[in-house]
Amino acid sequence: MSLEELYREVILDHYRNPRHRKPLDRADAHAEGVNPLCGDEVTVELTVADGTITDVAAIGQGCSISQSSASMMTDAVLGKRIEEVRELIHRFKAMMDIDREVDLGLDPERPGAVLGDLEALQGVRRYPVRIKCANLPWTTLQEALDQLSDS
Amino acid sequence: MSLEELYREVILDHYRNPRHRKPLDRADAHAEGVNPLCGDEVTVELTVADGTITDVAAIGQGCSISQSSASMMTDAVLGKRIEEVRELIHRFKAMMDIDREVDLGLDPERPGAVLGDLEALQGVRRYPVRIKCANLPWTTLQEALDQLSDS
Amino acid sequence: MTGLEHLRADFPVLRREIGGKPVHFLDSAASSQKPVSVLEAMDEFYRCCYANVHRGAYTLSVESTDRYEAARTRVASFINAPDPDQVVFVRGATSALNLIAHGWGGTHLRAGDRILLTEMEHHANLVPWQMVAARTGARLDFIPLTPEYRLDLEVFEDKLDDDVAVVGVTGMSNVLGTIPPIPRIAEAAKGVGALVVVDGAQLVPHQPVDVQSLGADFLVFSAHKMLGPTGIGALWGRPERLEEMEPYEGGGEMIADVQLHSSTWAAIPHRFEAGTPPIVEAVGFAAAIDYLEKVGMDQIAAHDADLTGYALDRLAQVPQLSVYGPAGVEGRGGVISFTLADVHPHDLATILDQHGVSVRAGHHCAKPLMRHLCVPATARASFYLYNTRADVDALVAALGTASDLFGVG
Amino acid sequence: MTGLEHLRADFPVLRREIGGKPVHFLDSAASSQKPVSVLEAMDEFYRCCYANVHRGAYTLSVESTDRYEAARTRVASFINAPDPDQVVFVRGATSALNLIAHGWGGTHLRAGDRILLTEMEHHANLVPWQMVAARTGARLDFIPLTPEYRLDLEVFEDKLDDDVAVVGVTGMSNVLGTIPPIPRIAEAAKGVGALVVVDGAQLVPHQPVDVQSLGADFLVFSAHKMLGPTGIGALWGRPERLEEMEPYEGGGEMIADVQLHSSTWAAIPHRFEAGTPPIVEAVGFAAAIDYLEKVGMDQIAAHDADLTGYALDRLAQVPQLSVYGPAGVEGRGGVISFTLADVHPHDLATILDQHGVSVRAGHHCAKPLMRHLCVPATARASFYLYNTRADVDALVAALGTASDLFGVG
Ligand SMILES: Cc1ncc(COP(=O)(O)O)c(C=O)c1O
Ligand SMILES: Cc1ncc(COP(=O)(O)O)c(C=O)c1O
Repeated sequence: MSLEELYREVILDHYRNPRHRKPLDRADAHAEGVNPLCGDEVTVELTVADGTITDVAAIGQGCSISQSSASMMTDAVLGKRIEEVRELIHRFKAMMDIDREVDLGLDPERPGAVLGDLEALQGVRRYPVRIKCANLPWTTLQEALDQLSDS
Repeated sequence: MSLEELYREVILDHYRNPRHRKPLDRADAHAEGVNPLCGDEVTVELTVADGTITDVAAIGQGCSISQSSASMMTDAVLGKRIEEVRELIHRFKAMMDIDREVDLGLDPERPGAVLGDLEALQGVRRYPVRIKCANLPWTTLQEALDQLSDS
Repeated sequence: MTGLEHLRADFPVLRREIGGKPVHFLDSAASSQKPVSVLEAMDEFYRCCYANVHRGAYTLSVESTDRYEAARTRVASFINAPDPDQVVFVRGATSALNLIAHGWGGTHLRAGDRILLTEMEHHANLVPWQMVAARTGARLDFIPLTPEYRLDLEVFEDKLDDDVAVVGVTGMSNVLGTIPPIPRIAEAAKGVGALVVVDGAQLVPHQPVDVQSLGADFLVFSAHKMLGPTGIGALWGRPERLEEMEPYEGGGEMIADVQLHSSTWAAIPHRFEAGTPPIVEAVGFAAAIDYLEKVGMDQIAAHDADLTGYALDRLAQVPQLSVYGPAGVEGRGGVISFTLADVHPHDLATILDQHGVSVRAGHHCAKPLMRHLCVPATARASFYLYNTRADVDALVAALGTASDLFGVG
Repeated sequence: MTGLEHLRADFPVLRREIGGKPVHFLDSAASSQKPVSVLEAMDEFYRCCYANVHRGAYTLSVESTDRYEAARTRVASFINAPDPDQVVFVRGATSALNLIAHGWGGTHLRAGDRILLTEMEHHANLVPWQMVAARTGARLDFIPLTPEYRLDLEVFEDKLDDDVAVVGVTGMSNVLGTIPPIPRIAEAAKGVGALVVVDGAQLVPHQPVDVQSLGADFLVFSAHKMLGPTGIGALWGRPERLEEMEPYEGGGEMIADVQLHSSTWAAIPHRFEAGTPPIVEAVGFAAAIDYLEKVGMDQIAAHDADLTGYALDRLAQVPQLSVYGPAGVEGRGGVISFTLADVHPHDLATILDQHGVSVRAGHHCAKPLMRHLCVPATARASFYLYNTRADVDALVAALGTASDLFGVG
């Protein structure tokens, strides 16, 4: 597998032009994630109304994989219901699980099934040490969601 | 070399019937030696008059080599002048030094040259790990002598 | 006879001759020999894919990290720990006990607290507690032995009260062979809220151990006593106890963030693994566990018991020989301490060595126990899976020479 | 070109291919590869004469002890220490620095004392001091860097006053390659009576070091960065400083006597070596030093300088590449940290790895330095005696691909 498949255009685009990178004025949840081994950092902020993500921000620094993953994630979750987002997290992590033969679940009938741009990160599966990078924003998002349900 | 040469009669005799094992009523010098690895212990006490060892005791516990060496040592130093004793320590340690071809110095003309019973400990040279046992009383004696010269 | 003799071929040292006689290695309690599979695992790892762990994004470092973490998983499964992250790699049992004494005890012990140990602890499970007691004002107290060389559990239960903050006990005495009933001790200790620390240096190599039923909070052991390399050991801890423990060493790998004036710690277990860990030793440790499990820990325990029983019987026939340890093989491992008349153990060891028989002589890092036994030292023979009755026979024969030389009997 | 290429055959890992390309191992600053002679020394030792040390009167144990102590002598002679007893075997540089910080600092530092470190210290020479500062009330202070990435010695001399109790400095930065003038620093520090601790983890493997002229009180280093095994390192100390240091770990081997409630310590160095030491690792360490000395430390330093100069020249031609470290090879070792445009170092490492080029990416356990450099991470290439200009060429070529992929330049 070639490096071109890892570093797809869309990844570099999200890396260089991250979406939703501005801190929210008012956030209902705020979680910080760090990968101590490589130093990558992602902060996730959410506002929620009626069980739906109405605004999101991901601010961080790190490699193209963690930062593009964060950026794509914001695109993917904005406007989704929390259950859908949880399902999305689950699917994304499944996609990154090298021990699993994944059904990428691209069935557009299922809520949260469409990974969209995120599929570009599939190439990361071949670079096990980078999987943590791709997962970091998602783990942080999960923490943010857990805060919502705690409160 | 056979074990019989290590465990000569005279060694076992000194081990079982140690000489000068009674603490002195009045000692001019007192030193304690211990081999932390095997736990052997020897305490040496001296009384001195006019530069001559007038009484000596070696009290201890440990293997036949350390304890017979201590006992033979007391026989060898009693009544000797301090310089002679220092010479004897030197000769004994030389005998135990496996890196040296020793002239055992059995020339009876030289003061302190005759090692006497102590020669029985020659066999120890072949058991390097036991050399420390044989040397322990002598190192302790040296410390006792050093106390005398310090004061 | 338990039919493990074919294993001897896996241990190159056992082909050694000493003074023209085949070696009878009876000092596995100090450190075991290593099978070829362990040596090859380490050698091959250095040759194929060595690099430092955790810090690299390149292939060799990833492979190295994977092998290192796989070893952690292997150690965890060996003691049935539910999660590999409950296993901390350390230099050995001694380091692990220091980490617990200083890292947990140093922050949790208060003046007046009592640290309850046993009279048969190895210095490794005594001296660190003395050090932390001196620092915190806690006091040491000891569970005595019965005349049968077992822990006096009645006195133990008497001594247990709310002041007891730590109960530290060996899983198997390295001098007496005594195996105390850990689950029972742990349960009683839990009753007063004490931390239960088990020194498994002798137990884990010789018996199946399941931390989920042991009852301990911490269990420590060294690889080199269980067919593995020097330089590594393991500390298992209950997650909530590991959380309570402060790191003992600072440095790389153990931090989450470092500012100039302060730092935050990484997650467990890395928090306790400052600096470059014993990477290749972990690989060797895992290979040793593979070997042990292939043979089977139950098999090994049975083999130890068989040899111990045989040896106790044969030694009982040697005139003027005294054994220090429980009679019979019940609740006792394959460690036999003895003295022969007035022959000093150090002399015994030299004489036996001339017959190819390797036994240890000394205080076995258990000076308080030696004082209790009223001997300055003992000789000690200890068994492992590669020993046979022929080794015991050689021991008994060599003791005969010692008796002759010293005119005993 | 310094003609060491024939040595490559001694390092099996270098025959590895990664992704179909020969490996270009450029991460020796994290850990070096090992020559066959080191692996064979350890393997042979395990096979012929392994046993635990110091405690046995039998042949195997005596041989083992002799080899272990001979390794100490070997390490001592390598750094020209006048007496092997000035060398303590430890798990690695990190452990050694913790021993010094806790064992010396813990008993000698008072509230108000200052511990003067540098802004480029590895976490190993920072976090232990933070820990001991928190315990004793001492404060940390830092010697800054000049814009040329060297220690600012003027500020250092300004900061030196009677409150400075410890000066801790790296012998060579593992990020910048900077080699501070230790003798000059040590002399100034001695002037105010400060303890001088030198972290030699990077220096000792790459340059001849003579403790009799270095001026330090303590020098630490790890075997695994100098062709030796994991699991061992050394602490050298001046005798009077070693005497002042309290043992950090308690256990077997390190005691003179143990009573139930207190203990007395053994002589130095054993006092600092609790428990079973890394015995076989010591034998490997000695074999590594044999290898280094056969090549010659001057030769190795010259080889490093040659490669570093070549690499600095070639990297200067890569568009948008920044190097963090002194210009030129004067007072600088074979460690080159760099970034390429906005390509994250972690991405760089992955891309280079696909070309067989192993470099490290990250904070290199020097987070405060990263903050000072205003980068979250760098990529780092580091050289050792087995590297060649071909490795540098491969690095530069792979950087070209990275530039293409990321559209740099
Ligand atoms: C300058 C420096 N000091 C200390 C260390 C720590 O060495 P170790 O991880 O072997 O304990 C390292 C290596 O990572 C280093 O580069
Ligand atoms: C019961 C017991 N505890 C602790 C230790 C210490 O183990 P290590 O020397 O490997 O740290 C030993 C071994 O000597 C032992 O027998």
